[in-house]
Amino acid sequence: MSAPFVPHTDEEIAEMLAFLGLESLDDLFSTVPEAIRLAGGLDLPPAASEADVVGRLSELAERNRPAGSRLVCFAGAGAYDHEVPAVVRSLASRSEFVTAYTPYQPEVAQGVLQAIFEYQSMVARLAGLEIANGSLYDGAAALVEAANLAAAATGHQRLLCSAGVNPRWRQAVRTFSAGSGHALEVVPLAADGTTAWPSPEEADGDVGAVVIGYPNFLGCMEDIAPARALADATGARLIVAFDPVASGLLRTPGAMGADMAVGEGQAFGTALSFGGPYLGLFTCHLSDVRRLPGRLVGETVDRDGRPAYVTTLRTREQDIRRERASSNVCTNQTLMAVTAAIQLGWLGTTGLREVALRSARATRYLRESLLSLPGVTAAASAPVVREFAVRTPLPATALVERLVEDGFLAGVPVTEGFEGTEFEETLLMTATERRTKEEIDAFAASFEKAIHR
Amino acid sequence: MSAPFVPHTDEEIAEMLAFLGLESLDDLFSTVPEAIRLAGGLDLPPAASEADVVGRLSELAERNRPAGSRLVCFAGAGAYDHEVPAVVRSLASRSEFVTAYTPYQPEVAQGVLQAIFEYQSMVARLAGLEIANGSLYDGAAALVEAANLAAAATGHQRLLCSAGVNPRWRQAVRTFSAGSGHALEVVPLAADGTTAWPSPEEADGDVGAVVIGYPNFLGCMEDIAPARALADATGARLIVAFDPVASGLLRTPGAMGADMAVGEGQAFGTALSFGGPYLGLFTCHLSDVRRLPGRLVGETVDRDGRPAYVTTLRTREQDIRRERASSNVCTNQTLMAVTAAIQLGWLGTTGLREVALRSARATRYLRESLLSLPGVTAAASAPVVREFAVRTPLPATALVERLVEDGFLAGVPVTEGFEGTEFEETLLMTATERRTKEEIDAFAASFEKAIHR
Amino acid sequence: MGHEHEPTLFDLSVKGRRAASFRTSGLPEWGAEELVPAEFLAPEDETVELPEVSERDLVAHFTRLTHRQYSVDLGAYPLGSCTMKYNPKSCDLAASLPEFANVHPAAPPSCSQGWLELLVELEEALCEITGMVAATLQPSAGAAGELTGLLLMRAYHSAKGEGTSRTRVIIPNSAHGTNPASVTLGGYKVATVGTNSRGGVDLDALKATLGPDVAGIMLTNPSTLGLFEEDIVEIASAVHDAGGLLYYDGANLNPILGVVRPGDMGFDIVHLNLHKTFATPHGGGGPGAGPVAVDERLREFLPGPRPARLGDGRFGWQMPARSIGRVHAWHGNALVLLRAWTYIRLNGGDGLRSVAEMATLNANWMKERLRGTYDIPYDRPVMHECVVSAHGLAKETGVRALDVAKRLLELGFHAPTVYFPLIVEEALMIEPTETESPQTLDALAGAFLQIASEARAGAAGAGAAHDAPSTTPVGRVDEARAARHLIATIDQRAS
Amino acid sequence: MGHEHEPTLFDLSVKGRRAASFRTSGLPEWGAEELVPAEFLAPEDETVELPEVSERDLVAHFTRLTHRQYSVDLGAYPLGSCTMKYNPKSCDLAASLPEFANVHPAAPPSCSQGWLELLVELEEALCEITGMVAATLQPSAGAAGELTGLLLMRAYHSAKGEGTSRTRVIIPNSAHGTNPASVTLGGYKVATVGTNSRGGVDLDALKATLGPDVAGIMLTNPSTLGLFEEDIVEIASAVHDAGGLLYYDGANLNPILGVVRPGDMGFDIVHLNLHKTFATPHGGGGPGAGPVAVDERLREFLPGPRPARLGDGRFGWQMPARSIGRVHAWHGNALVLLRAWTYIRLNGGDGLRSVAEMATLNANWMKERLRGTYDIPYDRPVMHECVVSAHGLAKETGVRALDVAKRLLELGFHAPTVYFPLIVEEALMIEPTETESPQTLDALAGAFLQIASEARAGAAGAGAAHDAPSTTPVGRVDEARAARHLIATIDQRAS
Ligand SMILES: Cc1ncc(COP(=O)(O)O)c(C=O)c1O
Ligand SMILES: Cc1ncc(COP(=O)(O)O)c(C=O)c1O
Repeated sequence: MSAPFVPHTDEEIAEMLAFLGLESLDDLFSTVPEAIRLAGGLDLPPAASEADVVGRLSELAERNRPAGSRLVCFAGAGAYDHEVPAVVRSLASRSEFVTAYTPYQPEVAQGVLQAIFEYQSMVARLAGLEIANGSLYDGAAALVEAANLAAAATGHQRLLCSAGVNPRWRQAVRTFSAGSGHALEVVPLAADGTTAWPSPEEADGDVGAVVIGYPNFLGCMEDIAPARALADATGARLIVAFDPVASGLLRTPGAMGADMAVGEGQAFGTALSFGGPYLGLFTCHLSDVRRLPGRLVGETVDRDGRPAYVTTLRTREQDIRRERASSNVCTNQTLMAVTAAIQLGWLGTTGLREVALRSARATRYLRESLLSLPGVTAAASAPVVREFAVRTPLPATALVERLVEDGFLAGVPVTEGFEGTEFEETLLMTATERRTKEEIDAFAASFEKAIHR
Repeated sequence: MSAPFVPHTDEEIAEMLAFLGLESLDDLFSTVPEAIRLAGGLDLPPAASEADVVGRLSELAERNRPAGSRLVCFAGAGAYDHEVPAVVRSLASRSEFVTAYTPYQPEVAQGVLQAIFEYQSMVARLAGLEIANGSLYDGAAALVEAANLAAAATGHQRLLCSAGVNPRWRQAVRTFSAGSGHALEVVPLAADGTTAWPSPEEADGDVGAVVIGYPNFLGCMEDIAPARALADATGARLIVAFDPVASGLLRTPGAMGADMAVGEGQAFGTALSFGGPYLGLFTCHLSDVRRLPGRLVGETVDRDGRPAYVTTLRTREQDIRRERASSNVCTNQTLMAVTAAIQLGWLGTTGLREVALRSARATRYLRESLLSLPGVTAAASAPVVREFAVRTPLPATALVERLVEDGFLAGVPVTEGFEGTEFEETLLMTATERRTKEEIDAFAASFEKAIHR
Repeated sequence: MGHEHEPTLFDLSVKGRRAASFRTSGLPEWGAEELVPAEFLAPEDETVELPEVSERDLVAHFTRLTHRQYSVDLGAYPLGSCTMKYNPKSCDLAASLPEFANVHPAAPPSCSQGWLELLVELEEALCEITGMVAATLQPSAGAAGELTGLLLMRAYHSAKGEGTSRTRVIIPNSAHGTNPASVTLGGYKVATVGTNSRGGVDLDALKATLGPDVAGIMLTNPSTLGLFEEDIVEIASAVHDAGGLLYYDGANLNPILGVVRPGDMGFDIVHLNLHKTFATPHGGGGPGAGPVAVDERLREFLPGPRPARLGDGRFGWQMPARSIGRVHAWHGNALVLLRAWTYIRLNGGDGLRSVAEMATLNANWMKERLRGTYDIPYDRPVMHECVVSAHGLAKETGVRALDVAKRLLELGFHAPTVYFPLIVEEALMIEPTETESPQTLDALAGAFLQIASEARAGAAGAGAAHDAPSTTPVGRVDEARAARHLIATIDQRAS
Repeated sequence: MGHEHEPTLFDLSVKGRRAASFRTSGLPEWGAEELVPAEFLAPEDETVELPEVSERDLVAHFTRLTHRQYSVDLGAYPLGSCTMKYNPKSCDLAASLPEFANVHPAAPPSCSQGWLELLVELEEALCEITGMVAATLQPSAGAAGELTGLLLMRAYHSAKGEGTSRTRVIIPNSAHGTNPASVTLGGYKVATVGTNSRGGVDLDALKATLGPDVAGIMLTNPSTLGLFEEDIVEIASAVHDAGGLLYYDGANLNPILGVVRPGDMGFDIVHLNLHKTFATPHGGGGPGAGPVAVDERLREFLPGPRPARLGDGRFGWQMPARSIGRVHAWHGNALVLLRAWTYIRLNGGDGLRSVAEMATLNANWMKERLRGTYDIPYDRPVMHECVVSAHGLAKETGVRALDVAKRLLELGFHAPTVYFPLIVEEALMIEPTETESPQTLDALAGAFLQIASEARAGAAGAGAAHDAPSTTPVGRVDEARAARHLIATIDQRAS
């Protein structure tokens, strides 16, 4: 049991060493200088059986409170409790999808390649743009890559980013700007919750990208036209950080004028997963395809003329272009992309619309229920569809803790990235198609008690 | 949503009806006499979504108490809480195994056929006999079929069955005897828990089968020699109802002289499952193969000489032999057989031995712990290995209920089939390799409290 | 992808390799000799040798085997009489819930209230669907249900003092093989009745056969020809008049769900194949479940113990007054029953009716598409399946039903059932089921037509069928050799 | 089995068909116009059209796709640099536990104590394995780890006032493509150093390159040639002397687990590919996880918030004093991290050492088996992988590395990595990993040898390689055409 996944028996090891002319396993490491070899082995717990490890995991599991009937979830903020049917889990967990590598040998990777092709096709439609890549790490990474593409394409490093863009994504852009040299300028929100864009004159000069959330982090529906105008005036690309579920109801980013649309695809078949692995959606116009980050699958034929799929425009990528590559991404989130393709296939046109519609209804009902409580007010006045923030008599962080006791995950406190703004410590909430009237009514009752306790 | 698994759209239905020259769907049923057609539809709940049905199942689930860390299982009696590793569950749930039919077309069923061939090979070894079939419904069904084979082969319908054979299986034999005309005579147990076989003279005449449990239902290790001698003297087949897990330690039924060995294979990879689907193991000598009930897979070649598998000796079976078939079995428990093959492959020679050994150790420790409690005595004095019965100050049925409150499934009360015997309301208990010292110690403490409450 | 054949797990075995590991128990490590009396302990040379492989090789082996296996999840499976419909994944989810899957069958009712309630609900739903009053869920498959039903028939007659006088059970010559086999095991003699020109039971012959020695009749309706028995009402009264009971083989229930109920046709005993009609997956040959539902007269004889409502929302076990006894070691194939419960809830009453309609629509459509190319022996509207014949084709071209089947495998479909029912020469029994779309049907029909037209086009086409299948994991398998040189275990291979 | 090709889900779509269903909510059924301001609501002609299929067709489609896909679970996958070892199923089980999988990432720490403890334990284990003091678990893959590491390097130098003066990062010419790409994204210039005749970093060239403008060096050790960098101690002190930091690309950590630690070699920053060394499955191209571990000097710059022990058994989030900020929207690829934690617990310290030993043993054995048939450009004992060359073979027979790869696919194996590292002509980079048995290795080596000997036997053999693969779902794919006529979506196909 010292190495549960190593098949070699002692005799086999002895034979193999003999074949190599070695006396011991240590001899395998003759090229490692003596001085730095690890003496005494790793200070880690000894090997444990599956049963023991699962036992330990169960102990840890008891200290988590997952979303479910005992902790009804009204939290969103980029991670949503949508329906994932058994069929999607069952197909996405097929080991051919799970245990394959990146499809470097297309002849034996048509399964993954075709699934990615289908994913790209669906995501491009969700965004209303011509091209989607084969996935990026998450929504934040997609935004970072979009900013890089915009800067490279325009030659301008200034990024004007609405404060309504997911603050964690904004922070990722900021983090990576330290290397890329982009200058990130966050454009604040007005009291109504929509971006207070500068006029083109105020913007003053060349800009690489204008970035807007659609809907924005606080759930507010923002008119994209001013951002588009600003981009046009400053020579920038317009990047729309969109909610792909909302595409079941809303006009797509592409239809609204986006040059690039990025988003988080977790809602399509991936569990909440404590934040990862998720799925970065990246879409752009065909004209930008040669700067596209990450993998792209194309349809072609095999030698006999049969339809076949293959990763294409490979010369963009790091393994070929190396230091001149526009992106360093190699491993991406293919399994989540395959999962999304399956989930989107499960949904179909009407299912997608229904998820969006049912979520919007539940959110509206939740919002009306809460706003009818004394002391609860809307944090922003702009129209909302999928998510909204409220101001309550006590800070959101404390309120969330209280409601956990009653079996509700009330929402996500607006903190990181909103420090010092009027939205700080408001509570961001959502209700997906999985929420029922009964749950919302019970929650509203608990909510009322909690704020007045 | 009125028919979730029917793909036809309304337009398609209309087209198909038109092609058939029909006006409505009702016309499809023109051959069904009007008088008996169902008016008003089925009185069943309307169609429900997966989410709703799973919701209802969750409610029901809360009213069950499964074996696990909150209900530590010491119950056996033919259904055991053995380790089922993730790898076995994952392979056995591959949809090619799950959603195939009986392998009637061997060219596209090599997966299932080969797995059954491997299963047969392993089970034959476990039994120490040459032939194993491709599975029967459960241990009880296997015993019924063995009795039928014995009667057909010997021409005698008298069955001498030890009272130590699983009483539920005995009852199944009795139930089916009403049709087959077998005369089942149950041979009682002596006070030590082993069978009080009649002498050949007492047995008086021709017998079709002698049936013994190895170990028997109360866990007692019975000497097989007297049963063998009785069979020889009466012209009977000796059927051994064996515990296949014990074959990791014990001499096999074949080695002990069995003509046929039958058993329950649930222990190999199948969950407790509230009693089914389980796995009937059926083994016999090669000389009986032409009377073998159920499917048998054989190795052969395809037209190009490549190794291939196919169901064989088909002329025994009901679809060909019809009223002269010795068994009516058609659908069996293939998926459980495939599961067992995977689990036995996971165990290997040493793993099987370890399961048997570890279970025997845990059982011994459990037994000693309980027998050291005042008021607890062994129900039988014969040696035990895997299971044992105790007599306690209160009836087993009541004791089990009390201990459930403390989080233990204490065992199985000896009731059905032991009415009026000294073993009635003793408690049959076992501890598998999954039980720890800690669990047993805690259980013994609760046990002591429960019997003296 | 590339592998010519897959070695057995034994071939992959290397002594000393292992995959298994166990929980740390903290228990005393007694040796085998301390635990097992010497006379029972296996000496070293009697050790049971199992394959010894790594977890990695175990996975690779069985995963590769799945790539050598066709299944419903891979495509159409129009195997007549088997109802190979799509098996919803929600039902897999249901069967994997630990609160159901990990309940010990002997746990006291306080630990299994959810299970008991579910089983009772299932029984009630099956009774509603069949028009019966009570059901046992114990039988593990259709054949087990048949035998159970015959024992119920016997118990009924015995209770009336006619146990010994009624010795025969009538079955039509189109019946599935399990029917006559079950009749024999039920202690009865088989009396066969023929099929009339319309594919139904020959009513005159039946009446001639009926008498005081007849215990009952077993019928499949729709029959194995896919035809609804037009004279069922007359048949029922004739049998009842003769003091016999009617047994319904429910393997073909799919196309009458919500349309007509066995009870309303006059049947007294009904078995259901949950693994057919109610979509519980077939598992490569099982597990199934074959509940038996009965009318009021037979209720008291049902196997037991039975799950029952005890009032005030509690559930428990009850033994029917004159039960024939148990027919299963425990309570039946519970996880299969759970899947069927789930399937019924997902569909609802209306959904089940749609199932019947679409199954019937698909089968009739298929029959009409094959008309003119294959023979139609009993040319009437069909229910869930159609039986066509390759008789003409074989005479013209030498391409027989078996060749058609094998060539279909090559074209990416599973074959239909062939050479059954026995009363049709060169039978091809096609059951598309309701879950196949018109597009799939069209492709399947296209394949049938292609094979025939290739064969009729000349020797090359016929040869293609004779040589088929070539794109499958193995080519046509030598079945005769398997029976002649029996190798049913690895040890027989070695010897 | 039979299907020539698989249509796309769009091709299978039929308007009006559906699979999805939802929970009954009881909520008011407001219409879209009541919920969405008119200017945002998609008009009908802008509806996003997705494929409309039944659950049955969805299942058949994706199941058939899996039969067109090779994977570790199907067999050996000796793809160099990728460490395609077996992914234990226990880890799948762990990642499927709802108490982990269903936790919202913004849930308060009171709801995620189990998660936090596990993440802290994983961080501690990774530090022990690498010889570092702290780690961030946020990066989603190796490349993300690299860039994070370079930003840490930058933060460190900036804090010392050398942020603008240190502008170059050195990488060897054998490096993986992500390294130079990451260097650029980190705002540095790439300075390439060559490889010496023994396959190591050219130490003299390195020393010549070092200077006050050098921020650090990125090294993979063992290198992409599978060779341990003999001069690592000298390299480390030279770089440190020049004020630079050493970055360890941990993609090749597998063969040094428990043998030697990057920290003890002198590295300051280490990323790990959990999807390589720690067996988290690759998912057809991800998800991965690329934690970055650092020494004391860099700890305060780590991304945050970070999971931390708060004392008395409680856990929470902490932000490092001078954090570079977050590099992931949440906390990293948590379920991947959970799998790695499980893998480490299953193996234990000793087990990980065995992993290293057997990975190394297998690679050396493979190299020796191929000796004489393929060229060995840098002929030294290797670690986890060996790079051989088809240069000689190509010259003699015209069979190139690519042909060898394609022919291997036909023989039932995945191909090795080809044409990488770039410094070896006709490179075949073979990484068997420790989970392949001697029997599998033998078969794999046999296939390599067979291909070469067929090629050398004459034109037919070479032709077989050129024409390969023929037994795969598709034959050799026209990659050039894909790039020339880009069809990356179904809509592009139509247009
Ligand atoms: C008409 C008919 N009756 C009975 C049966 C037997 O059912 P089972 O296989 O479940 O025993 C079948 C199975 O194929 C059948 O088709
Ligand atoms: C040596 C080396 N470094 C870095 C990477 C990049 O890792 P990832 O694909 O996880 O981004 C790889 C991946 O193949 C690699 O082999």
